[in-house]
Amino acid sequence: MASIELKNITKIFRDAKRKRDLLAIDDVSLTVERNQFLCLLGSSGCGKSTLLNMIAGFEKPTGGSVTVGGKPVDGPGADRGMVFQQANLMPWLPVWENVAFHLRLKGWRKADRRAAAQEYIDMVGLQGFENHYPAELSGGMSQRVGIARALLLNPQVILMDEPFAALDAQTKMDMQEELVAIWQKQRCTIVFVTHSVDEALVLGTQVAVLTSRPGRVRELIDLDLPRPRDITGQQFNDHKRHILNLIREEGMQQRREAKADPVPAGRQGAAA
Amino acid sequence: MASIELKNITKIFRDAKRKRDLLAIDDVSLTVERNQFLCLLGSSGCGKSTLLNMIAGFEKPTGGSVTVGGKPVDGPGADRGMVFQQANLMPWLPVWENVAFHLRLKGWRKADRRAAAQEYIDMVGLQGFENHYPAELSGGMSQRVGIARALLLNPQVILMDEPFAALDAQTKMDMQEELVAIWQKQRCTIVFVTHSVDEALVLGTQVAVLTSRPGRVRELIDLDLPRPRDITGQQFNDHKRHILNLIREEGMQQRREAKADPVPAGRQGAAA
Amino acid sequence: QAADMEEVKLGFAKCAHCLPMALTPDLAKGVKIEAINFNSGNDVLTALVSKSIDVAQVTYLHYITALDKGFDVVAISGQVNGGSEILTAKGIELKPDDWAGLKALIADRKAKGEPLRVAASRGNAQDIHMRGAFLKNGIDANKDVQFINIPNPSDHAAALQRGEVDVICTVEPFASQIRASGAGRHFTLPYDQAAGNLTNLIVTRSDVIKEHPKAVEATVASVVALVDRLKADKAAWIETINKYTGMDKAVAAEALKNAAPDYAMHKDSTLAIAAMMRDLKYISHDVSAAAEKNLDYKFLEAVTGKPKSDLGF
Amino acid sequence: MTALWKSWERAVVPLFILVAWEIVSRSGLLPAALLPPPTVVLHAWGDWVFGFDETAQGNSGRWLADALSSAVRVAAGYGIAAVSGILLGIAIGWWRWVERTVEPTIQMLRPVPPVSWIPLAIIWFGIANKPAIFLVFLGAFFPVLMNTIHGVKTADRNLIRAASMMGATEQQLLRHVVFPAALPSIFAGLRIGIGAAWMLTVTAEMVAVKSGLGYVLWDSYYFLRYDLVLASMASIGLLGYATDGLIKLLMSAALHWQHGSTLQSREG
Amino acid sequence: MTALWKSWERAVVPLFILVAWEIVSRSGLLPAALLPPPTVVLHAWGDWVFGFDETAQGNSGRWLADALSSAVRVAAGYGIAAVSGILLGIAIGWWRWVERTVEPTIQMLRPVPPVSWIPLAIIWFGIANKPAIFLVFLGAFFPVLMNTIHGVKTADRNLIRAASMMGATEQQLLRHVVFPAALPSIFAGLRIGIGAAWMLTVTAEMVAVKSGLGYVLWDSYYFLRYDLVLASMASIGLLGYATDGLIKLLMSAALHWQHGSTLQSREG
Ligand SMILES: Nc1ncnc2c1ncn2[C@@H]1O[C@H](COP(=O)(O)OP(=O)(O)OP(=O)(O)O)[C@@H](O)[C@H]1O
Ligand SMILES: Nc1ncnc2c1ncn2[C@@H]1O[C@H](COP(=O)(O)OP(=O)(O)OP(=O)(O)O)[C@@H](O)[C@H]1O
Ligand SMILES: [Mg+2]
Ligand SMILES: [Mg+2]
Repeated sequence: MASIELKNITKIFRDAKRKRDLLAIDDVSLTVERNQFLCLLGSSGCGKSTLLNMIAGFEKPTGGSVTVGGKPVDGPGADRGMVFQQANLMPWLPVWENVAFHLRLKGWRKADRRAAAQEYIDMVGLQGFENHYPAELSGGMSQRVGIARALLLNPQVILMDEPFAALDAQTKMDMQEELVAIWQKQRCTIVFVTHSVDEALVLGTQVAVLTSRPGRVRELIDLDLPRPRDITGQQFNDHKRHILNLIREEGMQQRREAKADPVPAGRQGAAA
Repeated sequence: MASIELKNITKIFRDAKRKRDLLAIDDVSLTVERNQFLCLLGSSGCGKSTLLNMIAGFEKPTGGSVTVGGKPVDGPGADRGMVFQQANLMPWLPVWENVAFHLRLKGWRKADRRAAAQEYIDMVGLQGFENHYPAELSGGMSQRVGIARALLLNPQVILMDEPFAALDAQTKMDMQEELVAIWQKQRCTIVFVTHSVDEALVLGTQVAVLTSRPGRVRELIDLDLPRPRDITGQQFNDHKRHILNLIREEGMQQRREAKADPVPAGRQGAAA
Repeated sequence: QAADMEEVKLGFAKCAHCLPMALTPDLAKGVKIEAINFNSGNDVLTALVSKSIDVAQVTYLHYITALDKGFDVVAISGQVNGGSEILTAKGIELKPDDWAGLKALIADRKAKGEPLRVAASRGNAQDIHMRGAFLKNGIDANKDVQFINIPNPSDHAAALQRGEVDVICTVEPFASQIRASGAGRHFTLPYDQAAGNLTNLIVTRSDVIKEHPKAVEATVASVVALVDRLKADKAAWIETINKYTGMDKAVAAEALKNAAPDYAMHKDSTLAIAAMMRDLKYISHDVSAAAEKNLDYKFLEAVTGKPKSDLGF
Repeated sequence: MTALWKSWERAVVPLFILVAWEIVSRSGLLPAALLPPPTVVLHAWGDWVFGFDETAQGNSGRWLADALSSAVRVAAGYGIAAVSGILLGIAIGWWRWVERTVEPTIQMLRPVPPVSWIPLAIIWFGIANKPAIFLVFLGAFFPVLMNTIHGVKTADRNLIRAASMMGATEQQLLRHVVFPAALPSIFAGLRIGIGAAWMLTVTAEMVAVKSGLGYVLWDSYYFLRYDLVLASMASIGLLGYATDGLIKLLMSAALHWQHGSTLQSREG
Repeated sequence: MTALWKSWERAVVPLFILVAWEIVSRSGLLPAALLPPPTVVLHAWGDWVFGFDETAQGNSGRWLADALSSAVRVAAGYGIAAVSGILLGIAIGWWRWVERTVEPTIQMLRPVPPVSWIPLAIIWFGIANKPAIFLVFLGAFFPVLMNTIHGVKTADRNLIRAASMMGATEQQLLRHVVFPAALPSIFAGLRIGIGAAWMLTVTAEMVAVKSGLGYVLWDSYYFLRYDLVLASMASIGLLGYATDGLIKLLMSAALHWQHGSTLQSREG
């Protein structure tokens, strides 16, 4: 039984500033089995977040269909937990209230919320920070709160959008280990977006390499490396070399196109 | 003749919020020869930027001395170009004015500034974007403007503070190649701060691995790998494994200390 | 029995002549008067026509203006007249009442291209008195001089002091104060014209008269009592001015020399004012019929026992 | 030692101004009645507050009553403005159709200075407190409204996404996300609003109220009591400062989670 | 079709209000003179502007002159406030010693509502234009000043570092970095200031000036010409709106580099 199924997804955005249509996703079909860990690997602006948003229900595909657990997606819902590119914590709530936000919406009483949150706070290793506010947390800590918040929904599917991109190398390594441990324990399906080849190879059971705009699946790679994965090992570096070559080809092609049309990508601009 | 010399540098910050002193740099001595490319590798908050700022003259060491080209540093100056962690472009000036900002300060006329800027704009591959404003540029482009601006000073020393941290994998690769090319052409001394092991190994002629707070030099590694460097190659991965082990040891030690004192680092907090 | 007495809200403005209205609550018999102090007569009138108050002390000019706008106002009593004085600034060498000298000066200044600057608060009784007196003496306030409007009489002293105006027609007690401080000198009392020295008037609305005739009559009675008292006993009046304004008692006493307590309502002068205001384009209709009709003497007659021919009709 | 000097240092210039003022006005350059020296002002103010020697005449000892009446007017008008401005602002910022129907009218009324409503305020609301409250309302309403709209419109879309990912309904979004997210901006509006509120109380008390600091100001002006004019100005400034401080206190309590995250929170 | 409807849709509520007003005031609930219907107001306004039938009496045909006098006062006071507010604001924001010496006085004066300076303005500056200009100045000065200080203090330290890396002197830093960096905040202050400027012109024209839209407002109130009162309110609103638009235009020209980078720049 397939947990997530994307069928012939296309997505066209209206570029209001330049008054033209922008093809962001072009005919993507993907199936993610239950308990799999799929990494979507692609460069900036290739449509990774868009794809994830369509699974989450924040965006509707222009064409094609998305089903999760057999049911078509028609809006955001607590069955799919999402960890965002920025942690997106409510800055006015302390850590534990952020983790238990879902229960607040369901009208639980404070003491119950507090107790329920603690389990997930412990799981991501934030004991002692329950009453800190987001502004007092480091980037890595914020992302862990975001993960705890998604886990508390106890969803079948967790969607993660470059959650570790802003962390330094050491914190990133720690977090990756923790994530794998949680995934192994919770037995859920994860779709993880990243632009780091190392990260995709460290985490995934599958890696989907996407092309630059418009996003297509360039190659779907199954990984059966043993865990914990050795990023300096032979097998790992064979996969890495292969993927880097794919990317380099992509890059060359893109640069040829850019010469013809020197307008920077709108999305990259906004991030500057 | 040594181009940059740090002798027994210590730096103590006053933590105003918690009313205590914070030892950021503890007895660092480093010598960077002319035309060398030194990478400072360390985790977030270990004092990399502080060290660089002292060379640039933005901060004064609490103890020890900094000399550049034999002369003690006593303030910022155009002999040391700096590329910042964020590109720090003047958002109200177009690309070429940002590049030629130094000449504006020197009172050059517009046409002369424009002409002088063009050379460096070409060097970093931004032809066609001369009249764009920073808000219209992608992160990678902004960093290239920052580099062009530093190069126009024609300094003996270029200081770079995690200039590529915010870029996606592909852009980062391109920029690293360009930087090496420029360095080889300009024959200048570069101090490059990063927290990515791969990046340090791809760029440097030397890598100084720093310890976590307080920052000390854990190990200074000379690299004589051939260029362009193959990040999936044997030699490269031997160095990588060695450095990763250093970092992992550090991490374990730090975690032991964190258990004893669960207050997040102030600087990380601000970045959240 | 105080509980079932009718209540009347009476508004009055701030000037030496108006202030004794504050004494009416004490003089009232058979009615409970709440006396409310306003900054300008204009606010009092607005409060009356918007039915915030029942009886108002205003000027004859307000009465005419309200009629012009079709408001329902009925005059029921006079109060105090006078209070206007024309003063000259320090640099102007004119003897009191030397109209010929003034005319010569005006002609001279006009010829020089810097017309004499004459100030008043536009639309006040003083404005009308001055314009009337000028006209009577062959001076056109619109053409021969430069008219400067200083709405707040408390600014008149400063304007004279600073030499921003040459001649001013102001109201007591500011006139006395200007004289006392030496900022200006007496020129004349501008009462020799059609409007006479008419200043203050007590007005109400016809609906108030219809619904509370007793209260209105009692109010008029208290005004009449007030007027009689003011005529007899200036000391109490001076006391009131001093209490409300903080003015020197000497100034207050001086101010009262130019005050004529008078509960009569002078019909002919009222009509003259209406005509003058129409000439000056202060109003747009001919309201003389209404002005005559809405002078309601019956309360005065009842209170004083005099026929209206003795009360200004 | 240095701390002591630091706090003194701040007082140097104001003190110098006071002394210069005393000297100038005693020198007789201007009539003393028109620019009374600080000591005279203080004397009149003291009598106004404590009523010791009738210098302030009718006002002697009535300061507290005056301050209270003004404060009540400010509180009423400002309260109405704050509540209605926040509610309407959230509605305009959130629902497109509310914006489309209500906003043009708002944009038409906003540039008309509140002071110029005085004539209409009197005929609509009569005398006494109501017109003053209406004017205060007008003055405070627009800053609160505009800032609330701004706050709602610039609320982080991602937080709304995060909440709807957790199954929030529209009403829950407004209450648990949009409102707290707009709060910093709302408070900015409230702070501009309180300044406007005091300004309009002073103006409104020009017409037909029987007490209040503004009333004393205009009354004293009318009868050239410049010592009391200055005392009223200082009183109003003081109360304005105090209420602004109150709102700042409220703000730092409500926005305590912001502490240190922005430079602004340390300023003003 | 839809575009046409969209622009109509915005006009629906204002039109409805106008029609309702016309009906209410013709129905005689309030005396028509106190709430003249829109058509009467329009008629009086028309005569005030074009002088066709003397409905506006002495004011007939004098609108342009009145608007001009008010505009000149606003321009003068606002101009002085803008220049001095920006210069002083930069000095306070940049040099600690200026802040320490000047700021306490500023903080003392700021909460005193500008309106309450009227009595002093008149004794200091006499009648005619000067006191009005002074009041306008007072109203606009503080918003500009406070926003400039805020802008300077929150200017990105990193940009200052970048410039001094390139050898900028202090004066160059102020001119080439701090000022442009503070510009968005300065413009925010300028926009609040222009609203205050109009408000204070109207108030100042209450006392001692001979022409101007505010003068007509108060004079018409004096003679119970509520049609002209409303026409003045509308005129002032219109001019206020226009000058705000002008500043917005200037702002978008000066801050064109911001385009699209923030959500706000698209709003109000
Ligand atoms: N709401 C939108 N309207 C218009 N265009 C959009 C919108 N959202 C995304 N795009 C465009 O679609 C493309 C894909 O965007 P997306 O955010 O999915 O990229 P991404 O792969 O997540 O990039 P990054 O790594 O920078 O997060 C980009 O070119 C972007 O400019
Ligand atoms: N101005 C300052 N005042 C007080 N503490 C400071 C200051 N600047 C830096 N620090 C502290 O000194 C330490 C080192 O900071 P630094 O910015 O040099 O770290 P870094 O290695 O550059 O980190 P990152 O990778 O996050 O940029 C941090 O703990 C930081 O909190
Ligand atoms: Mg993305
Ligand atoms: Mg750093």
